[in-house]
Amino acid sequence: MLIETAAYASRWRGVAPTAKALFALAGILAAWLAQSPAVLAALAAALALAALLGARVPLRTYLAVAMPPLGFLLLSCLTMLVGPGPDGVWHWSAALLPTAGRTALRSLTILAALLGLVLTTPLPDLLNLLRRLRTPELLLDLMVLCYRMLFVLRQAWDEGVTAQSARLGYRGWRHAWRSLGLLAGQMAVQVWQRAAALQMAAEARGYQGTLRFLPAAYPQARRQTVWAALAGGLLLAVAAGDRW
Amino acid sequence: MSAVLELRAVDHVYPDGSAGLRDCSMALGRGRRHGLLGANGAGKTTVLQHLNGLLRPTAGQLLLDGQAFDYGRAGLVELRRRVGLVFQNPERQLFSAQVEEDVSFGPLNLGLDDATVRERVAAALDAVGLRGHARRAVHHLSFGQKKRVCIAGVLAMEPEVLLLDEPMAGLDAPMQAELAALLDRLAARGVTVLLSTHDVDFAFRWADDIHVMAAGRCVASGPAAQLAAQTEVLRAAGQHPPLALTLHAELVKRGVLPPGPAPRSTDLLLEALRALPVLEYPGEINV
Amino acid sequence: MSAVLELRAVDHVYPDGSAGLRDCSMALGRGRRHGLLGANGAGKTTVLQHLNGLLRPTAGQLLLDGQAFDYGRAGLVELRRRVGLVFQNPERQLFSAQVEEDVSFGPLNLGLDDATVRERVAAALDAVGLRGHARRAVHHLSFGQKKRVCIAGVLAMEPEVLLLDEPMAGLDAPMQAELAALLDRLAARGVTVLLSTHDVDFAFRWADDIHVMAAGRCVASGPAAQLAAQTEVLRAAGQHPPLALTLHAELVKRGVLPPGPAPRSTDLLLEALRALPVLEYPGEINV
Amino acid sequence: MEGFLPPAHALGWAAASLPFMAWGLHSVGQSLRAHPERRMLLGVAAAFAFLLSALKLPSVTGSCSHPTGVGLGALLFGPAAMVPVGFVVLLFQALLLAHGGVTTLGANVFSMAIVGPFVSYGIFRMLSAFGLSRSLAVFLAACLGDLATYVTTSLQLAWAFPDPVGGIQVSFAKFAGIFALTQVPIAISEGLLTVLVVNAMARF
Repeated sequence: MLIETAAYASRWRGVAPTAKALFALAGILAAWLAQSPAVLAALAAALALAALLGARVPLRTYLAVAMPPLGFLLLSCLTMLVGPGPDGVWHWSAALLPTAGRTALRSLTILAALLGLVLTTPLPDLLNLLRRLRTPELLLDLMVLCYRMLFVLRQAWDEGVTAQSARLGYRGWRHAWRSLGLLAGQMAVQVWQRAAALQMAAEARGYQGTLRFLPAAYPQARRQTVWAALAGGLLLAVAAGDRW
Repeated sequence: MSAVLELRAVDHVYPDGSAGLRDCSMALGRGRRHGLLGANGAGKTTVLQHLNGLLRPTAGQLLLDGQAFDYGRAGLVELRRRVGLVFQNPERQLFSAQVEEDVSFGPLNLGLDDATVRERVAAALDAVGLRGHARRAVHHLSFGQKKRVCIAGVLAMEPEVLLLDEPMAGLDAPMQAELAALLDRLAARGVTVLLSTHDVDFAFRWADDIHVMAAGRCVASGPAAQLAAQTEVLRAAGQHPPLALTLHAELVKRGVLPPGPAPRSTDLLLEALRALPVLEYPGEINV
Repeated sequence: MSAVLELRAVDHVYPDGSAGLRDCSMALGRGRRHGLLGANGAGKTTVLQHLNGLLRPTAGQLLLDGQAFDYGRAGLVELRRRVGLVFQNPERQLFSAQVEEDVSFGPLNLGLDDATVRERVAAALDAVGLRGHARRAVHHLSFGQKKRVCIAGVLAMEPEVLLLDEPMAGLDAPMQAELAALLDRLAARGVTVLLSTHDVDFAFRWADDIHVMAAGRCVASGPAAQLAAQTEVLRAAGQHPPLALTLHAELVKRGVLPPGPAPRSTDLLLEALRALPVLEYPGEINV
Repeated sequence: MEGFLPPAHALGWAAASLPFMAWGLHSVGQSLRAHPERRMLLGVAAAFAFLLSALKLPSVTGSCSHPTGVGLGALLFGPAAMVPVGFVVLLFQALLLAHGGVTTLGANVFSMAIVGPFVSYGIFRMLSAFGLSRSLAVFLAACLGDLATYVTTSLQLAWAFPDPVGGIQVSFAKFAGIFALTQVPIAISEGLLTVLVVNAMARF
């Protein structure tokens, strides 16, 4: 997972998640406020540059991560631009072009805001932020377990596929389906076994029914949050100026 | 020597009807290094899970400080505070993706305040040599490092007794030596350490006391040197006598080494051999 | 001696940029027992996965029967039919609920008819001594039995070369002896066997040829006795010389044992010692 | 897709999902009081669902979409549990893969964690009651649950971007038509995979 790797390696890894989230939120709100394509494009560029230059996210990573959503965006916008004409025949219609253009730019801006956050902040840091925002405990527990087990299960999955390949499990279409079904079934059974093992391990460490962890400390959080608020305010001001 | 934990005539039958333990008695002397020796399936893990209160005896009892243990909520919390258990497979006991977060899980469950928890996490990571890895993701660590995170997670609870299930499995020789040294440091600080193993040479080399298991029975317990000499008992449990002991006995019989207590490892035996004068004999002249 | 499989100057770089192999060359002589020796992380698994076509060299080449291997679809099918790979962890390579069902996975993928598959499954289960367990549920088996099911699953494809990744890990001494005997039987039938291990004593005792790896490099290859004597090479790879060899050398130096080739295991060394006359010395009179 | 919906729609769908979320959490919380160990189970199950959702199936080539795994989950744990589990999976897709999105989370939760599981579960119960074979019932449940998700998504998009001539109806036809190219094969694959998994599990 490219985002994951980039986040752990990011230069802004040590910046308080609150600050980074605040900046991303400001970016999203600004994208919703702004009207003109030029301002939206400027906002998107500012947010992307913050990640690329400020946090030094490698350009190659950035593009690789952005590519799939951009493909979806293109497809959706093209869909908006076809439609039945008065004669009932489908053809290109420019009627929705302004909407499609603005939607695409707004989408890009919000994507850039989000990428700026997730490419610099590992998920556990975001979960801590959600904890401080009083997310229901059950959801937090599910997220913590899901995140950890994701890697465990993925490794198990990859090893399973490798072991099946070694026994020619993927030599053809039918074989591949059969192998996948077997593997997924076996892994589904593992879900219960792994849950039982985790339960036991948790009890051995005095588990009281909730998964509690100590959040990391960010000594410079206050200063960083002020900076983020200022930068975010600037984005909002530009967007607001555009609207009114 | 007072026993901090004791199993007295414990039977355990699993829900599926299979017998895990049969009439098992075993006492853990305080502050000593214990080796729990047995073949795969002998019941070592079942014993460890009894000592930490994860399993309850079907018959017989668990004694803590010589008192019959009370399986109430408060009793279990205290037992798990005092007796830490490290499982064999790291992937099945680490819940949190970040090292220091996971290590903080146990101390937080003890109800300690944040500052104390932070101190303990730092100390535990120091103890296992992972101080610089506090903020790393667990899934980016090597197998040996994950294993040490598991140990840190238990150490941070500052247990009096540390139980480890097959801690050497999957580690190569240098990593094993490192882990043994860590456990020695803990024992020197007064922590009672019990580890399970199927390697009689390692048990003999490392442990003060050895407890032998076979087919769910606790066959024998005693100081390592004494127990290792009980060839019959070991054979009955499917174990060879330790190699260092056997070699030493043969060499003493043949007058190569002087009689006396056997060295605990083949390394020490080699040292003893190397201390002997080198003989010149005809065969060497030709070389 | 013709090599059935050969790596020639193979580099492998993983997608994350880490180097798995660097300029690794190694030839597997047909019908011999090969030990692939190295510490954790030395690249043993990476080599095994190259030999089975699961990984492709970034540079260099794989040779099958002395011919550069063609990574086309047909080539891969043939390679995996002829070269079977048993992974370390049984839990990761058993997918079916029932023993015989799992063993039939490979032969079915070969496109064999039902009768042949049935025969092969029976023969493979016979070979690993699990004939009576054909209809049992996999998750009711012990660790050692699961390991043997994995081997049966590969044997049922009747490979010419059998690769095993750390097959002895997690097995206790009797199970190791049993598995070694099974591998010896296979080798006697002409199967080329290569197993990876970090246990130099085991490699020296069991293998005909030893291949040493360190940090992704194939450091040395050669007949076991010859290679084990290269103390410098072994040390550079983080390995001790085999204990039997060291002990033998010390005992020869001190005139206890006659000079000559070293025994391959400490058991053989002990036999040699026991063949010596017992000396009576003053110390024993007091006993 | 992140940011694709206008703010009013994004917030509106979040508001629409909220009561279901509250109900799902409440229902799961109740069952956890009786079976505390199910907390771990749902966590691991969420990870498995995420894994399946990132899986590339052999028949689908060049598509940007994936099976959801929530149909399977709904059959195993009931639709109520799938609301929080589906939410976690969708949030992780947004944060770890940049699939879906945070601003569109409400809309996606509605289509994928509410409509999909309920349709799957309802169809499975109905077909089982009619005495259909398990495999066929599972296949149809997972497959139609997947299709229901995609129809809902198309409706959401159509409502947000009505065609200037034909209105929502035409716009829906457009979105549904285009996405059918990828979604119909995926729905069939998901149905097949779910059958294979359920059958394999039944053998353990």
